[in-house]
Amino acid sequence: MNNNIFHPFVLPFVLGMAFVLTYCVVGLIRVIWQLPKEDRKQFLISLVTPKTIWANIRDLFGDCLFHVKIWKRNPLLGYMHSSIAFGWFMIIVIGHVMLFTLKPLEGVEVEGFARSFTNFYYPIFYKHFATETPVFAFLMDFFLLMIISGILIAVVKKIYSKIVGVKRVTKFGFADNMVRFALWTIFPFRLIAEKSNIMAFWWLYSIDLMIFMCMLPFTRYMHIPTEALFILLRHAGLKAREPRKGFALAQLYSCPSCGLCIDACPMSVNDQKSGNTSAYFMKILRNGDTAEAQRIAETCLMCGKCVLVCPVSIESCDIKFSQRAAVPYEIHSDHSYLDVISTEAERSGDPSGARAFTFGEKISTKPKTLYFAGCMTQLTPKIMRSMKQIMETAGENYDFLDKDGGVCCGRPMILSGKPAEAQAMIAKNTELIKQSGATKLVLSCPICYKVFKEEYHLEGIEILHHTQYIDELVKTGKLKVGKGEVNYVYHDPCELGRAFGVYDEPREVIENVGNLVKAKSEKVESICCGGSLGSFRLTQQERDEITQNSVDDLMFNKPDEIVTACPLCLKTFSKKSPVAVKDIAEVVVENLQANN
Amino acid sequence: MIIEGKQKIWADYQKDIPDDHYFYVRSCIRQAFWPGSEVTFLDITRNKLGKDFYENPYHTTCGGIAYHSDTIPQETAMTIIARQFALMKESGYENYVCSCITSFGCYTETLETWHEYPELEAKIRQYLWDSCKKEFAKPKYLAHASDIIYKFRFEIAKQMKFPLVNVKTGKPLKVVEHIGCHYSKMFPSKGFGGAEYPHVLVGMIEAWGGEVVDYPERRHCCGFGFRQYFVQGNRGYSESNTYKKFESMEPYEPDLIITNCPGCPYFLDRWQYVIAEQTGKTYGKNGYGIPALTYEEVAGLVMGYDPWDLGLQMHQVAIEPLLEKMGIPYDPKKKYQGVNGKDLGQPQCPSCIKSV
Amino acid sequence: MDFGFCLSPSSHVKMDSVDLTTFNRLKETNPDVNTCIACGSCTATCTAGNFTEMSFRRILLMLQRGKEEEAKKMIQRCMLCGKCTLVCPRVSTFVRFC
Amino acid sequence: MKENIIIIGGGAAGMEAATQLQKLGLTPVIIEKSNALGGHIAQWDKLFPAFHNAKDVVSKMFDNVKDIKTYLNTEVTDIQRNADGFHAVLSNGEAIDGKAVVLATGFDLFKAERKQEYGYGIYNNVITSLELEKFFRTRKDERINNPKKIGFVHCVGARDVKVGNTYCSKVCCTTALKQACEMKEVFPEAEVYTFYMDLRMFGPGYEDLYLKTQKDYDVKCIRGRVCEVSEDMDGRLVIKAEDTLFGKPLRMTLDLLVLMCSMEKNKSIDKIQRQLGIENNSDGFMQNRDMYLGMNDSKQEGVFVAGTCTAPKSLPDTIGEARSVAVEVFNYVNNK
Repeated sequence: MNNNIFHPFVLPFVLGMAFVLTYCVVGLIRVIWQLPKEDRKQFLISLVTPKTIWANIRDLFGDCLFHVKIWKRNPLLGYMHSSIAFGWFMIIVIGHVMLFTLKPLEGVEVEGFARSFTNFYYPIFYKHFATETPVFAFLMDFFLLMIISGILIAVVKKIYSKIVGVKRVTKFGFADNMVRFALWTIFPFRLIAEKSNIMAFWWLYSIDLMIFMCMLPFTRYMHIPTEALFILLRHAGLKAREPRKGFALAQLYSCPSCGLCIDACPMSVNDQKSGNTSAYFMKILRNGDTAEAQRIAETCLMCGKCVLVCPVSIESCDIKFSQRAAVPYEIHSDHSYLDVISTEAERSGDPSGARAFTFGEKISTKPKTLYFAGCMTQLTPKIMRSMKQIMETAGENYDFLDKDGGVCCGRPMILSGKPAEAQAMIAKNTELIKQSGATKLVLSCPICYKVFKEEYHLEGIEILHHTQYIDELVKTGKLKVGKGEVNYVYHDPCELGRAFGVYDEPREVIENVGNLVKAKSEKVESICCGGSLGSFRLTQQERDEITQNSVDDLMFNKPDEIVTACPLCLKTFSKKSPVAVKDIAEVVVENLQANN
Repeated sequence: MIIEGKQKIWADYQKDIPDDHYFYVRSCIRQAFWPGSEVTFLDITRNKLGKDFYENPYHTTCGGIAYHSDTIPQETAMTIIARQFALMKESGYENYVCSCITSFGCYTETLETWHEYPELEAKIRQYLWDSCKKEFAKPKYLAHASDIIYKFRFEIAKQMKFPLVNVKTGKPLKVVEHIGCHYSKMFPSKGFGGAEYPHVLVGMIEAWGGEVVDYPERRHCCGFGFRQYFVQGNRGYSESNTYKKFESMEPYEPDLIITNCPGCPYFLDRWQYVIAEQTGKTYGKNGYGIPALTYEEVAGLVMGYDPWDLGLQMHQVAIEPLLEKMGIPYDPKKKYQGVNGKDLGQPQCPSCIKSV
Repeated sequence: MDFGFCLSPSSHVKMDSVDLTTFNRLKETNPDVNTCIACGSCTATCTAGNFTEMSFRRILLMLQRGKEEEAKKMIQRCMLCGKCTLVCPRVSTFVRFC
Repeated sequence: MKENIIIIGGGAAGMEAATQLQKLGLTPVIIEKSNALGGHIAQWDKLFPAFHNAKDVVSKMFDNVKDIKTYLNTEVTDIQRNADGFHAVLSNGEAIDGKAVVLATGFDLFKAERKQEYGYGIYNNVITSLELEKFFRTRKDERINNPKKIGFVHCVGARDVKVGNTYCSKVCCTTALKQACEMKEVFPEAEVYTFYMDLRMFGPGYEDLYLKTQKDYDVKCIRGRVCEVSEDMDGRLVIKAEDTLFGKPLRMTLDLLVLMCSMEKNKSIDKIQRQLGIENNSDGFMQNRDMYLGMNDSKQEGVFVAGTCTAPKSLPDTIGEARSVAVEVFNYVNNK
């Protein structure tokens, strides 16, 4: 068509492309530079480890191009994303392939630097410069139309978001809207330009590309290039340490502000509070408003649902932890008083009045199973009593670690962003547990369970949540339960379900003692009870709204009773529930068979 | 401040003071620390006001210090008091005037106790007879020496040469009045003006041209407290009470403290030195303290007595700034000369509070 | 000069000069701290209180009575277990100090 | 023709309102859901502050209403407003018309098991104030077995956002002291403790009761709220509280713990209340027209409220309101 290999309309595009490439390279160096030394090393090693290479490739394609996670959530939404991302990718790839197959360029010899410069923009505007073969023409048009179909869905979504199963969407500022508009118009302009070859549309197309690329770093669309880096860093097994540096920075820029977490967040039950959700947190922190980011970080319940629904797998809770830790405390914990606590054996003859924990008081031999009720369970004596009965009925050789009050597990301290200050408690509990000689540790509080699993070094000691323990007792026949007629609904505690995927054991236990009915949202999707220790800022009223929403969700199939496996959930639900709320241990005790 | 409210209280708490013929007993502490005070009192009342004051040379302590330090039982203290009353009877007087507030408290307490428990009075009568072969009569009137000055404050004002006025500014001096706790806190009806707003010193200050400073810790004890002071290790407690009073009066910038108790002028005076040594802080202007005087010394000053004849050199806090404010002439050279020009010796110069 | 004794610090709560900065800051993030009715539930249930002197009720009072240093000393002992928040009849939210 | 006045609830308020309305020449009809008149007060043994027999008061009330038409074991299932007043359908199939409706539906006692940390229904020796009252009447309760140490917990389900009740239940303080004295009479050897946040002795003679509690009965009042109860090896109760006046956490072993349960709105009337358009106030009780001059009046014409359906009240308060509502109804019917 046109044998010239240059036309001024390519300049805006070239400019934009040069800018965005420079920005990305600088950003990449910055992120890697900011990584702590050991993290950087770990990252570089991961790039050459076959296992991670494979995972990287899988996710780069699966997440960045095909958006598999979004497909799973809502196929239409998945199509919308992957049509644009994959379509665009294919157009670029095919464009380049074409560039090589068509060589030499008709009538023009371009070599060396000029050649590579030409390469840069040629496939983007190829129809202006060259004619193609029918196969390529079909492919290029096919993918272009694919992109435009995706954009059409996006436009409809903008007007009516429920079509893709999204209730609430993130609200954007001027820059984001402008780039979105640019993105929406790039491909229609290209289509018109290609089909009509009107110069004005080539210009519009190129300028649109320039706007898109120049403004990209300042908008949520920066997630497109950043996500690739984030996937590599994530597969290297890194964790966010500082809220706006290194890995966290990569995550901040990888957040597409898609808003999937807005609907997921329990706080969104009140529309006015949806500003507290991760999508906004990431945006606000990215923009550098640390005070507001701190406020949100302290408001968050840390239920972890936003992390699991995130299509990009951003660990927003980790970033919130690092934000919490970033604000220096004036006060440093002093738990040295824990030193006075010892086991009886050590303390005999000690007149200092130190507190002693006694093991094996009830039974002559050392306990095999140690039960740690935890602080919260101290306030729900029903759970302790039920556990005692279960262990006695099953004939277990057990004892309580904290019958008369114990040492906090340390999880709340970690939740508040002070992991180092939890160490004294962790050390004391570790010491007491090891001294007991037990081989199995049973916890009825998921808050404790999480920290015991993640932070404690209890080699040779099996750590079980009581749902798992009871399930085991029932399955091994140590505990005989009867099936009643009651319809139960099970609430997944955040730190048991989402944190460790313990979804099946409690359900199996309940199915053994009664009928399990489904909640509206289950497992990953279950809604935090609102009582979480994670939040420092929610008012009673805000918590009540969350609790009510969660209860309503559980009551969806009109169960007779709500069963949970966390003392905090139990207490929180009791306030709002129209039906009885019970711990799983309590329900099991109610259905114990007489012939145990 | 609603002055009418105070006036109503003052009107409610009045007592009868006889016009003449008094039996006078001295104060152990005052004659040791402020010897000029009692001399001045007797001089004013006898020679300037023409009253009959009799002193019996055989009178002793009232036993108050030992009593309040828990070293003698109440019966012993009462027997000592009964002996004083017996001396009064023997001397032919029935109006008993004591110089000491502690004594005043003890006498009042004893008389009130006897009133409530006549059998105790009979028992003491027996004790006195057994020990001294004396018989006592209860005084018809009991007064503190400050009550006498209060009664005759306007007569004194008539003879006044140097009113409580700053001669440089013409403004009244700001005067803190401090009443001994045992004057009326135990028996409010026995003191002029009662316990909350005693009028005894306020009346003098106002009659002599001064302005009373009513500061928040006005009611607080000077900190003497007998037991607290006598044990060295406990003196910090005593000092802290005085400190609290000074911290409270400081913003009012008082020119003078006037007291009617033996211990109070002593502690309000000496603790200023100790506080200055310990904290570096002084409460008067330019590194001076606030003079804490007895009411007799103040009466003597306004009537034109020579400051050194009044014994004002016995005060730790330098008196000179006050004398200059009031326009009272004095000879600095004579400060440390006693009666008949005898050299008293000079105090070692304190490091923080000015003594001259 | 050593007198063998010294001024004893005043035991009074000096409400006129109490510095409420810390308490007010706490109040900003957690208005509930004003609603204490001194029932003592927090002290009684306290996990740390099992082993050492610890009273959330008194910490709030100390901060309002100018005893900030004492308060901070006591706060250090907190394990943040949250039981106090659960038993409190007035407030709902976990307090993050300073 | 005499005018029917529908009174829902046959407790103290309902009976007294009916008595007064009858005297004023109207025809009250009492509809009571349980099998007897008397409401909560009929379950009470003695009344504070002077230990009057509740029975004496209640039996006089029964006498007063013996000629008044009363439906027992009956609930109002539906109520509609019509031109002449109200048309109520009863659970026994009958229907009655009335010029006005008086809601005297009273209160529900707070369900003590909701305060889980107190272990009601878990530990043997934790009982409620109502159960203790029953014990005083019958002297039978296997949980009360010659206790040596007895504790009373005030404000159970009151002044507590954790159960959603922020109000003061008004009568529990005085009731606790009354019951504490009575326990001392039954078990003179026992030590009796009450755990309070504030002692609200608001009425005539109540402060005297407090004094008597301390002086004559040696009941010990500890200013601190019990926050945890557990059981020791012997099945005795170990309670935790702070002695706030002393400033130290306190632990004590008790043989019996009595929970002073608060009053809550009677929820069984919710449907009828909705039909009549009566809203709840912020405490969850029925909203009256105004706090001062419209105490017994509701925002809906012809619907009146009396007694503890609007807020926790003592018996004298309730009787006063019942009499007041009678006058309100009388004026309403006559001015229509």
